[in-house]
Amino acid sequence: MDFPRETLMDLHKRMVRIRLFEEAAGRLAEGAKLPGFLHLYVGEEAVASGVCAALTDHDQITSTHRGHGHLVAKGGDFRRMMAELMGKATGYNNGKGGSMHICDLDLGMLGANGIVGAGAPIAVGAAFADKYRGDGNVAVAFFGDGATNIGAFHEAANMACALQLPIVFACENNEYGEFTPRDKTMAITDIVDRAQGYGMPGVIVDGMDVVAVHEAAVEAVARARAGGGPSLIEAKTYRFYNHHGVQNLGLKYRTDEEVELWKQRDPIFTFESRMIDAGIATAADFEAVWAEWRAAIDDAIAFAEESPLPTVDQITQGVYTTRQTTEVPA
Amino acid sequence: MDFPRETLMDLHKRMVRIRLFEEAAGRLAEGAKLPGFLHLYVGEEAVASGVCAALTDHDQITSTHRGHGHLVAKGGDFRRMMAELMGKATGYNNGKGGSMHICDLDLGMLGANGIVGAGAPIAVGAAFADKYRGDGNVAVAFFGDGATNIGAFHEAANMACALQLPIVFACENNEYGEFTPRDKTMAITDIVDRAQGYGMPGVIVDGMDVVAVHEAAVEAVARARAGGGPSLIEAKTYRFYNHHGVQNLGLKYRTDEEVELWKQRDPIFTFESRMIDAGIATAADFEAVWAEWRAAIDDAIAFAEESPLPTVDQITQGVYTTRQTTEVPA
Amino acid sequence: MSEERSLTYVAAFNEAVRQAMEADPDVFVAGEDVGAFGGVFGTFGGLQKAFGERRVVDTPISEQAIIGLGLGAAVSGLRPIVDLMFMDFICVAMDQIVNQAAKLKYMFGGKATVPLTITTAGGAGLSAAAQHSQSLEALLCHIPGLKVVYPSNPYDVKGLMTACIREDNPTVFIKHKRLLGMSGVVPEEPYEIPLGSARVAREGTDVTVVAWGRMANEALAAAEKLAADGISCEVIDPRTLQPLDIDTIVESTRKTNRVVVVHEAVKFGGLGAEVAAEIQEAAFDHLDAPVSRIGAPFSPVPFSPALESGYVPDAKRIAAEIRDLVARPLVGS
Amino acid sequence: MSEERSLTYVAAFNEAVRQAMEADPDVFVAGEDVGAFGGVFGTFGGLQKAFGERRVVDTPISEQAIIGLGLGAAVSGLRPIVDLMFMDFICVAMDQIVNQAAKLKYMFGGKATVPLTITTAGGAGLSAAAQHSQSLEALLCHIPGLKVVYPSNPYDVKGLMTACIREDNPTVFIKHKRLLGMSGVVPEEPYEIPLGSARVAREGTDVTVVAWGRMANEALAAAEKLAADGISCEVIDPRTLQPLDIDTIVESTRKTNRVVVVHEAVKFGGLGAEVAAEIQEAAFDHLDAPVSRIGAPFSPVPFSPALESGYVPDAKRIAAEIRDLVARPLVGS
Ligand SMILES: Cc1ncc(C[n+]2csc(CCOP(=O)(O)OP(=O)(O)O)c2C)c(N)n1
Ligand SMILES: Cc1ncc(C[n+]2csc(CCOP(=O)(O)OP(=O)(O)O)c2C)c(N)n1
Ligand SMILES: [Mg+2]
Ligand SMILES: [Mg+2]
Repeated sequence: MDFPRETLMDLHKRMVRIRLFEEAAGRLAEGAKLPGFLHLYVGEEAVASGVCAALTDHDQITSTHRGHGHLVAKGGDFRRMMAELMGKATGYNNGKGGSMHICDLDLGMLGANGIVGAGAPIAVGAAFADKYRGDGNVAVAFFGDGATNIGAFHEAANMACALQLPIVFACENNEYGEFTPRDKTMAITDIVDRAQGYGMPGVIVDGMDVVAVHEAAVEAVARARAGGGPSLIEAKTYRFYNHHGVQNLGLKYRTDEEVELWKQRDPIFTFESRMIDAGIATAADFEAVWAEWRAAIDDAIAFAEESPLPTVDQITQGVYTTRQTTEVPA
Repeated sequence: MDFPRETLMDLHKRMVRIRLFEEAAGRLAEGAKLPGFLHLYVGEEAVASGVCAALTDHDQITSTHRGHGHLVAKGGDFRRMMAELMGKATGYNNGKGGSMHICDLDLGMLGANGIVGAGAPIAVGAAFADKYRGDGNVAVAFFGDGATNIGAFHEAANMACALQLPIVFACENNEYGEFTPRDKTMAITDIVDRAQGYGMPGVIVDGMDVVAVHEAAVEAVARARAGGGPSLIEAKTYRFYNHHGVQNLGLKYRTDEEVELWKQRDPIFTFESRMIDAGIATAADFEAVWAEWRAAIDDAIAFAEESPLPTVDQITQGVYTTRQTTEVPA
Repeated sequence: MSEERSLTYVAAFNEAVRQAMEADPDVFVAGEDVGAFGGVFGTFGGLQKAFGERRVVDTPISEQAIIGLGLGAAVSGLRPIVDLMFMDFICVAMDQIVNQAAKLKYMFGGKATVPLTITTAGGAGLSAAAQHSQSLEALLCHIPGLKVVYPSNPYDVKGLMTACIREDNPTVFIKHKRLLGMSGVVPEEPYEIPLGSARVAREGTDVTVVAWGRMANEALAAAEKLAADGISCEVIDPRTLQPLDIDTIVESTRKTNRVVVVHEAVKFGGLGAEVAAEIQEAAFDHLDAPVSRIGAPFSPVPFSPALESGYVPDAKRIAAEIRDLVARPLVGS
Repeated sequence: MSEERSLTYVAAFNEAVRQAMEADPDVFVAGEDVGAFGGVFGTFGGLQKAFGERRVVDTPISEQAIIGLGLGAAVSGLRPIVDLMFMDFICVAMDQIVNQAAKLKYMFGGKATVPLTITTAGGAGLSAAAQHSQSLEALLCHIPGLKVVYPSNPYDVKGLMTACIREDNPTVFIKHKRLLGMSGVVPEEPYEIPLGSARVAREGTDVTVVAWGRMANEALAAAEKLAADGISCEVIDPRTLQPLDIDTIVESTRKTNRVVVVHEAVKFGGLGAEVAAEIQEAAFDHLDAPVSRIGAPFSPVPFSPALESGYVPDAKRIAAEIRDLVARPLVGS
């Protein structure tokens, strides 16, 4: 824990915000208050938090179907997120995107994505723009272990290395793609083994340890900013709930024991214990954080519930950007 | 040269056949006698020959845009090949495929392919069928260095490893994709560095040395047949002519010196010298081979030139396989 | 009686696959989560248990390689069923579908046989947003070499899926996500519905409604409504979109003289345009009004149910369109 | 005079890109072989020399990542031109085009701007066979969020390419491979042809011919032939296929009462179906004959010139179709 207390408390805050948002979303979904699919980030909070804490608002990220965690970690606004999940006009995407497309361009969050792996090439484009402008910004592509089996990931990783772009590939290896374990879909154990095939450094970190993730991210981001090119971070992590929805135990594809074992490594609670043990913060400090953001969640839910639905006249709006073109010369 | 003389002479024959076919095709193209694109295999003969000599007719291969070499190495018939290149009705594909789709299913040659990398997933399917039937056959996917940057290659390599299929990935690394050198399009030097990211063994061989290629192929094919799964062979090689067509020297994207240097390592002539030096064969033995196949080429060209063109009524034939379906029950 | 047995759409699909696998050892299934989990829509439920991991194969998330696996195995003599979870994902594998599977036989001079079945799930209505809700049949039907089906009910599901598996050409079988739970009578024995044969789902005299997938059912509901008002609709469900049974449609047009084509896909450039263009060509002198088309507006599928419900055509909109069409005065009158 | 200057189709393209790069430092080019080599068709010739490796970027053979590179850079404020060598390769990158680039703005609630230009080369006639000869515009035009152009001559190339680069939405610019060497008058100064404006390429009174890409020129040749026989053709080149300037087409239809739509793509499910369907809807009472369509037969593009020449529509076939159409008796007469 070589980071200043402020940094550590910031990491904690990001994780707590994700957890609270996701648990609330889960409850709302169980109460049939959220339409569509819901892929919760609970259990993986240390990854998005540890990485995004190394970024500024000008550093852009691309995300996955499991994207709320990334947006919250980037500073996403609960109200607009909750409203979007409910399909309200006040949501981040005016109700047009929902959970799988949630975004905030001002925060550099280029959208959750419903297509596995498809965010990675877009992050390459963002990183290209950074290098092109020489603005010192970097891009981060988040993706799962399963996503590394799809062509788009491969092309993005190789192109980023070929063009030496300022980008970090952040893999959330939670050992499953939907309901299928990793060993059915690849013959390797560590995603990081793919890095050398592109010519970039790769590192494995404990994805349940936000400090370890943050350390690795700070290093990779610094390398990218300094013109050192891409790198890959593989965070070993686990989702506590189901692939989508909230059911966790009792589904046949993972044993209850496995889920319980990982839950004992809860990234937030273990972090709090370590901080308390190290005398950096007290239980009361943490409780204050939870309380603050719990209130913010309640506020966001109320805001979202009271918000108007979009109206059908808006269906065909926002497809194209309108601009006046000049006329043909005579 | 641990192989029996018969094997060595067979390797030689395959290379000579490719060389003669390709040189003839090149001359015809220069004389505007061949329609369409032409990607010659000259310079790379050792790769297709060394690999295909390790296969039976029941082992299937997929190929690339540079596919004549693979078909000849698999035993392709000059007459039907030449007729196809001329767009004649007697060609392998009845004039419907041409150079970029030339194939012989009876020889296990599942087609040249106009889409870079697209043959690899098809080879995975062929290997799947082999494993499914337990027939002991294997599949080989040929592809270039440039093709390893495309998603289809990646997905194929990973899936083959995940399913432990009997397949060999044979990379012809000729250092260029069209007119762009490898170092502009990837940050690694050796394609073989990608193998471990899929969990398969990989080996680099001198692609100008047919014996080295054959040795590696025999080993990889044996492993696949024995249920040991996929492997990757990277053959370092070079095309003597242009990406398409025949012009070789004087194009700006490669120096004349580079081309000349590689030509001194001609896979056929260096092999002949070594054989003669080792007392395994004489110059006369080799000349007989050249003469035999030179005659066969002349015959094939005559056959192709005399062959009829397909007729327009055939345009819409061969799109679908026709079969009588049974009726709906009353 | 076995004919009276009722099955859901998804169970009818499952039974077709199961019976085909029992009958033919060369039939196998591959795709994401199709094995132990039985497919995210339950379509392949129980098959791995029945037939083992050799014949029901979980794959990596690699849509290009999934199609390639099927194509390579098909051309090698097996009869693969490969699954792309959502229809939107055909775009991820488009090269293998359009440039490889569809064209391989033809490029090879007609010398190959490609008995490949690609299954997927299309359609909106689950608030699944722009990348999980599309009906992209128009993209596939334009490609020579493919056959495409989009069934509207359990009976057709079983008969068409059986036909697809037995078919010697690449077929794309599109389930509609919102019909998975629909029940209907499904015979127990295997049966085929020939690809390319439309079904006259309801006979009528005033107007012909051509509709497929879930829209066929919406069209039937609209027809029911309109019957009360004395408007008699003939509803035709083509079932197979490629090849398209245009003869049945034209024959009906000659009788009713007015046609509405309905699909869930975006109207512009949708397959409805082809249907309309062919009708006006083949039955020009029989039309009392232009062929009318109903489809989604020109936008991606929106997420919010408040928007999506206005985006997807329904019985109400179909009925209103038919009323307008029937009310259209003849030229000169 | 500068207006009298003649350029080839490919040089007009090159000049549009060059001038846009001079005017706007945010414009860059990326694609396979576009840099040192200048593109396999010479379309980007000399640009890397003029603007450096930073702005003219050779990429790996990675079509998905090429589109992603453009999309990510566009949404980050640059104005990318990314090249897919052959139009057939859009299938390799279809997800990035259809599910990402086309939909990103909408999915984000309209809050993004995506000034992305995708360039590619379509069309048959070079014996390049089934995977290097397609015209797949119908696949793109069906997708809300994209704009699509397919110019038939050097003047339109420069004006449309300039418009595409300046456009704030994803556009697909399709060059026709067989027109690259075509010469025509091209003004030196930069100019835009507004996307969505058709060109009446020839005025006439007896029949309207709607044709794009190389077929527009074949249609003009057919019109020339027919003029000698006293048949007066109005030829309309829509130039932009999405958005489609249907008003100009309908207006012409109201005048001529007969229409032939011609494209090089496969007829079934081609964009011609949409044009025909819209015409019969908007001008039903003005049509003296069904809207007729000419397109490729239902097969992949064959390799042999002996087959390909019968596959691709040409002036002769267009003229024959027009003759038939004009000869068609009116109903009841
Ligand atoms: C191209 C594509 N294929 C399949 C899916 C369906 N799908 C959604 S999430 C998912 C699993 C992704 O696994 P991973 O990348 O490990 O991410 P995780 O869900 O574990 O966070 C799959 C298969 C999809 N959305 N897109
Ligand atoms: C998907 C796709 N992208 C681009 C091309 C154009 N193209 C044809 S061959 C080639 C180069 C291939 O390089 P490599 O794989 O190294 O094979 P080589 O030609 O060197 O044998 C390219 C880019 C193509 N045919 N398909
Ligand atoms: Mg995972
Ligand atoms: Mg190469």
